[in-house]
Amino acid sequence: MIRKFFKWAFSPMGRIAVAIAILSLFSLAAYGLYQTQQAPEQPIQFTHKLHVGLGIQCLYCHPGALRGPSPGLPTISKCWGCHQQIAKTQTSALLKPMVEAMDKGVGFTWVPVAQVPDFVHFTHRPHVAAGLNCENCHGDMTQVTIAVNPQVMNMGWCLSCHKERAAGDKEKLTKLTDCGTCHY
Amino acid sequence: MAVLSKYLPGAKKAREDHFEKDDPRQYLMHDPIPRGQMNEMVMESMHATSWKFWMVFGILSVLVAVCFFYAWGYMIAEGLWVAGVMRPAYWGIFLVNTVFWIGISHAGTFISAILRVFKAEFRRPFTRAAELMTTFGLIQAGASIFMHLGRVWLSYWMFPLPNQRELWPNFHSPLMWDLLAITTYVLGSTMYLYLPLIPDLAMARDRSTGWRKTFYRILALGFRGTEGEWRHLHTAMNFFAFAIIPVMFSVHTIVSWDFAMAMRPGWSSSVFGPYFVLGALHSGMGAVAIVLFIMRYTMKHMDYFIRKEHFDALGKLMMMVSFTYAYFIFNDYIIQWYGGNLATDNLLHWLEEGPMSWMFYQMILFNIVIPFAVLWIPKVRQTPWLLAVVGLLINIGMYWERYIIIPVMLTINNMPFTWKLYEPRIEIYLTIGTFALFLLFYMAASRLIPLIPVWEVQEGQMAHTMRKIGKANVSTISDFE
Amino acid sequence: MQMTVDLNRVGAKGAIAEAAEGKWGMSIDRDLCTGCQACVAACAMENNISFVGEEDAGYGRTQHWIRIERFWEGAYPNVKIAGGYQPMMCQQCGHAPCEPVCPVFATPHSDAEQLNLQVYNRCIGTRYCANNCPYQARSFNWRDYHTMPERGNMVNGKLVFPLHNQFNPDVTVRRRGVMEKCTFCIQRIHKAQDKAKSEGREVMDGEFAPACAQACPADAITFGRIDHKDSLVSQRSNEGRGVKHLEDLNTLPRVTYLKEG
Amino acid sequence: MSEKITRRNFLKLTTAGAATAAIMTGCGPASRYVTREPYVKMPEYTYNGLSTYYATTCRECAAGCGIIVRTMQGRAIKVEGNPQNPINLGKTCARGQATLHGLYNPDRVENPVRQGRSAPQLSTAQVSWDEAIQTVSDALSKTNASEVAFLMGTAPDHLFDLVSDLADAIGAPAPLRFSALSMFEAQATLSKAAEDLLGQAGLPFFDISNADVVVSFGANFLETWLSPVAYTRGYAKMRRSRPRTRGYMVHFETQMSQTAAKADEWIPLLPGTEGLVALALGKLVAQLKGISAPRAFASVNVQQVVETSGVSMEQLTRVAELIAESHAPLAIPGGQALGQSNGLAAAEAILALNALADNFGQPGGVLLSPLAPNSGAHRRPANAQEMSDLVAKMKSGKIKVLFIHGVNPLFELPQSFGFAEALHATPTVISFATFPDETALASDYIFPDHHGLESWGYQRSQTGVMQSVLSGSQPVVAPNYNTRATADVFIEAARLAGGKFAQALPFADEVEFIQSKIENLIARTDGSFIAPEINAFSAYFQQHGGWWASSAESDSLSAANALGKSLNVSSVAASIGENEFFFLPFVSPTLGEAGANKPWLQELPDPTTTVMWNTWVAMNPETARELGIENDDVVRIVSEAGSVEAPVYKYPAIHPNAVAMPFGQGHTAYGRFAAGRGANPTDVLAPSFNEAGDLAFAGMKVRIEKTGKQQPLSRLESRIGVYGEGMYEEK
Repeated sequence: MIRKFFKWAFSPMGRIAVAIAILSLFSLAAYGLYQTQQAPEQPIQFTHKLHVGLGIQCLYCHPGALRGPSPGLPTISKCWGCHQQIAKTQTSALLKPMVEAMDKGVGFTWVPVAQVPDFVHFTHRPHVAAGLNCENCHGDMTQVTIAVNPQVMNMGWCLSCHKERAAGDKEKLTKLTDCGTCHY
Repeated sequence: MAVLSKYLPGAKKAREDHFEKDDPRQYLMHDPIPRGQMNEMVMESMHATSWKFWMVFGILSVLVAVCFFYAWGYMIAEGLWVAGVMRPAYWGIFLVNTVFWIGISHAGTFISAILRVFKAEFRRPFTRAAELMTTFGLIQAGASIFMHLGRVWLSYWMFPLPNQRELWPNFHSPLMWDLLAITTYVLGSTMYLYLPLIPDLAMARDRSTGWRKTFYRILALGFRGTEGEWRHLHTAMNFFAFAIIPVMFSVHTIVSWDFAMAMRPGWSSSVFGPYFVLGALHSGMGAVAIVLFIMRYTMKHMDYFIRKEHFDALGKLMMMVSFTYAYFIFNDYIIQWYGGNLATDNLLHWLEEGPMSWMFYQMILFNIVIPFAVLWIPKVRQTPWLLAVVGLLINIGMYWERYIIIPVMLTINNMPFTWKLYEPRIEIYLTIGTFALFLLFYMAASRLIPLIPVWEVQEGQMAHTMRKIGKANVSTISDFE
Repeated sequence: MQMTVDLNRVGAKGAIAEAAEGKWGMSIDRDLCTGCQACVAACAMENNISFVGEEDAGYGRTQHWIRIERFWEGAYPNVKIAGGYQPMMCQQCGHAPCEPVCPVFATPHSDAEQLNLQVYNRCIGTRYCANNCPYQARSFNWRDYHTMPERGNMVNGKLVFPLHNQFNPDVTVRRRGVMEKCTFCIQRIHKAQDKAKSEGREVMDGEFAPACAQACPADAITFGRIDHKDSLVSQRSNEGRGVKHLEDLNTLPRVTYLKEG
Repeated sequence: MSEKITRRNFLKLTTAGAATAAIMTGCGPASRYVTREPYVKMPEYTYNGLSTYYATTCRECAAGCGIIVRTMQGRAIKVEGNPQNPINLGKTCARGQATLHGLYNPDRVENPVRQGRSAPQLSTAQVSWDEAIQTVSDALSKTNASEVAFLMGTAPDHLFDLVSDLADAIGAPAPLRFSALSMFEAQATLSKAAEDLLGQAGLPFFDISNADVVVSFGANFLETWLSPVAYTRGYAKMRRSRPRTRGYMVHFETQMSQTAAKADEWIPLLPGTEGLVALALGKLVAQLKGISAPRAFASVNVQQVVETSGVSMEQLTRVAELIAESHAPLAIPGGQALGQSNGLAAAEAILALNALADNFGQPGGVLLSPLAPNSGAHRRPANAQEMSDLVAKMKSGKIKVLFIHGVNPLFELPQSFGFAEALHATPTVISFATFPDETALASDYIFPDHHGLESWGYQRSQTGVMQSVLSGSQPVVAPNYNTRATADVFIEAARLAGGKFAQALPFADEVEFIQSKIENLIARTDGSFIAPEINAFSAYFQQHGGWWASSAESDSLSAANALGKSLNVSSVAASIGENEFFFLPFVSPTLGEAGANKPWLQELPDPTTTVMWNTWVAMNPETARELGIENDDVVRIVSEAGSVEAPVYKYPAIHPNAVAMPFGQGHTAYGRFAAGRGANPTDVLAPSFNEAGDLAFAGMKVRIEKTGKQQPLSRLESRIGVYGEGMYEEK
């Protein structure tokens, strides 16, 4: 039985079949990987490009970055502050969820794209205070509609920047490469 | 070609009393049979399976499936709470099993490498059996280590793999040394099992058909038995025999450092290295005795290969190891007692009169007193079942020894408020599972590869001759190397 | 060119003892400790420590990061608690036995804060550190106690855990199979330092305290910088009653116990 | 929009925020499918990722400690002491810390239900709040006012004031405040003794912090007694705050409690002889001081006291010497000394000892607790006698409607009082319980109140501090469930009933009622803050967590009254028969009376025995050996009133003729963490009272029977290592 199978597998047809099987396995895996990298569906197709292009500062909508750990998502009433003056808001199908939320007082959920795991205690404030700009980590928001994560935010990525910025300052390097700075 | 000459075991007595009656054919080396016939015997021993074999095989398979795989899977899914480990005995039977199996594994290397290096001729028929114990024992030891991890799925972090985190494993940790030593030992001993197996696999290949032929053909690596191949094989075996000896000693020394390097009463002892090595040999020898007994009485034709003389020689070896072990155990405890550390004193009291003291006394009884008392007697040494019983007792004693060192000694520490006694829970099943898996491997191996190194026996039989020197009948060996 | 050698780094993560006296430290006055368990409860609430239930608690699987020990002395009627209650937690050793034995660096020494860290996500659960801790101050997550089904309610076919609402987001919720221990409330240390830095100053003595010290009704626990001679904790530690536990093991503990009387 | 309205809106909005608690699982790397829901409208004082702190009052016992609760995105995360509140000055006890496990307890009454007395299950027959208010309104208005009874918890809080006002206005009997804690502390006895000797009823303040020698007669002030956090602080100051002076502490108690363990000397004595010992001490002190014994102490026979109490003459003399030589000695009467048939006399004897030491009104002595604002007529918690009267009235059908809030009499009252039958005889029982406790499950309706951290309110301090304190409460989180403040329910119901009911409570809601009550404080200039008008005042009141006088008050007291009275303490420590023991129930220091449903309190080891999650019978090892009882053997304790079973803990520090048992476990309901766990020692208590009407609970005679069963107690301590020499006896 096994011998027969091997015989078949080494025949020309068999070779093609094996090749197809291997290829389809790989492409399935690749598709799976690709799927995990797709941006999740968001309630509103928010265009960062447009808003940043209008000259709105990042910190206007995400002010928490200046104060504490989390930059925060803007409250819907903040969106409303501007949008109520825009006629299109009431008619646009894309903005319907916001209008509804404002009417009913019930919010909707976003899927965050730039995330660290729960065992990493990332705080925005010191990073902003150290003179980092938003685009250093989050990419150029004038180029994207829905925010995408421009890089894999893993430990090596954090560390490379920490080391670079602390180069030459031993005390700073100790602090910035200490496990307890992020993990506790 | 040097000619070595030595008395046969027991020959002196025979010479004096029953000079003529002592038939040299009772010794395997002087009882040669034609090579073809011997090969057939070995092949037959592999082929012959009775319903008893399959019944035992089936029971063991079920045990392995339930007690090993299911129980382990359950523990991974549920967390370690299903085991009995707790504060302060954070390590339990899993580590006991690890140390125990590593100890068992030492016998193989010792018998095949050290005895080979020292040219102890009685080793010839059972080197293979002992080496198999090394490899299979190490598998159980490794599995037990992984069982005890809280998050076994992340155990690859212990290997020095490059990663984006820029983190390496901690080479200061005795566990890291352990991992490296055991890995080295597994690789080394597997190679060392495999090399002497090649001629026998080639023999088997030439004498089988069907899937077995394919199996042996692949494993025999095209060995044909030419002069050059034999020379290379001997070189390689010699090389490994010498290389594996320090590895063997270092492995158990390093395993002992898991304990000796720790800051705990009872553990922090500098004699632990050699003490553990000797302990390993002690249990290993006992295990070999049991395996030989089982082989002789369950497998076909084995009564030809495994004879009284082998049990006798093994018994002597066990006795010697037992002497040395007694010295080390005395040394270890006397020094700890003499140290006068308060926590250690508490620990010794605990061993002496705590609820687990029965285990301590049994350990002394099985490991020292019984071997001392009975192995002097040639009748005991030469009766296979008696020696197997002694081997079994030694193994129980050695298991107790590891149990005392790990969970029982962990009970007592510097913080008396936390002293608590460990009770094994799922560990019992997993222990049964590892034993069953070991036996299952062994049973499978006994039907797949020749348990007798045929070529070694044949080589020995060719080298041995009886010569008459003066009035004495003397066995002589020609050394081919 | 002169080579400078950082002894802490060369010395196998503490094989050569730290010369410095450490940074954060604690003093515990056994004369004042009333054994009331407020620190234990506060610690549990601050650090998301799980409770384990009756059976596991009795079997030695409590997750308390701080426990209050008491030993009997004498026999009735002259029986007493020897030396008073003794809160025991991680002593944040300068030369910690737990650190070198971890094969994966899950419990490294913080060079910045001079604390023993426990990196939960790195831990693979060998439990060697706990065996080697002479203070028995570490506890292991034997199972996912937080998500045991009997602690939740079925709401519309889904298991919800009301108790999870209480979790402190500053502290990782540990899953099963990892070791944990007292951190000296490192999240509070970071918070205070971050605040001080944003205000351009140093952290002041007494500006913050770990949960245990904050709760202690008798003020038996004092926390602060032991490398600052004028801090309250330094003063209390050096007033003459101070004892460090198992100092003969050269662990350089950072917690000073003040004797009774 | 006034202050309170915005705050309420905010609380509603925060519910949405609570849903964002998504990173709570701790299971490996956070999944990318974590979602975040932003606020529709950001509540004031809230920033993303930053905590908001709210000052409020701890409701776990009646001490009224101020707490600050850390909240984040609408969830309460941590309780911290309010450093400004003079009662606890930033400290908390374990029960205060665990209050969050009450707030987020998985077993709460989530909706108003028609319970229909269907214990032990919580009914699922949900009713709407409108129906609930209608029910309350009908119960109030369609019943003869004298047949309505209100039963409440011990805390002297705004709800008590509201219900009192309502009861006064409609002519119903005044609401009763009761809890097991007040019963075990024999508060009525202490109050009566204070009235007799100090001239003011209520709980006196014992200034431990300035005392040199503290002689405590069973007062477990480090555990649960009156105001434990305040007294623990006093203890710490007594020990360590003064240079070169370390206060000395002597504790007379039959068993070594946690407080006794911290004393320099623990002197065991037979229960019921505390008063005698106090008198003997007084006589000896007078002798040592070289003055003639005042009338109070004249009649005692010291030798006889030595014989009955079991305290040796040497010990008595030494303690007397300590008192005589001290500048500021202080004697404290505790619950175990007063909960005796001679309890009132004992309390007076102990207070008289203070009078002899001339420490009345002095630092380090006995002072009058300043009356908290709005104290009005002082109403102490009901004593057991009054509870017994209530039960009798209920049984005879004189009570038609019973409102229960904040107390669980089925559990807290001894079974022998017959509250279960009394409930049965009462046609309508309405419970306002937050948790499904025994009494709530046996009532007709449960209209759940908010948890303390979800409610408004204030609470008067009773003792523990020399300032007049009114601790304020405010919701720190929005209510988790469909609950409603009981005060609001009463206000609405009264409005619905109209007439005198509506006139009694002419308020829009609870907050307006509270404001009306604190309005008079605006005029006071000696307070912790000053505000021109009520809105600003209540804002400050919430911000600071209450109002308190900025400086301590103390009245001068005369000792003459105390010393001139002739005291005669009858001896109750009669001989006990074969296999008879004195039974000593005490309140569990970690659980208190209502902590059993908070899992982390259950997991806290008892300070003396380190037992967790269970009840034990503390027994002297010597006694246990004689009876052939081992650790963990379940014994049955039998008295004439009933029996209870619990495992034995061989406790080395208890009188051989006594057994002790903690109160706090033994629930049959009260949620999954409490139900079916441990045993309730009140089951063996018989209804016998002392002169002040308090239950004579201590030292009741019981028999011990072996059951042959075993139940291992979960202990934190090692069973091997903590007993010194005998370390291998245990297994």
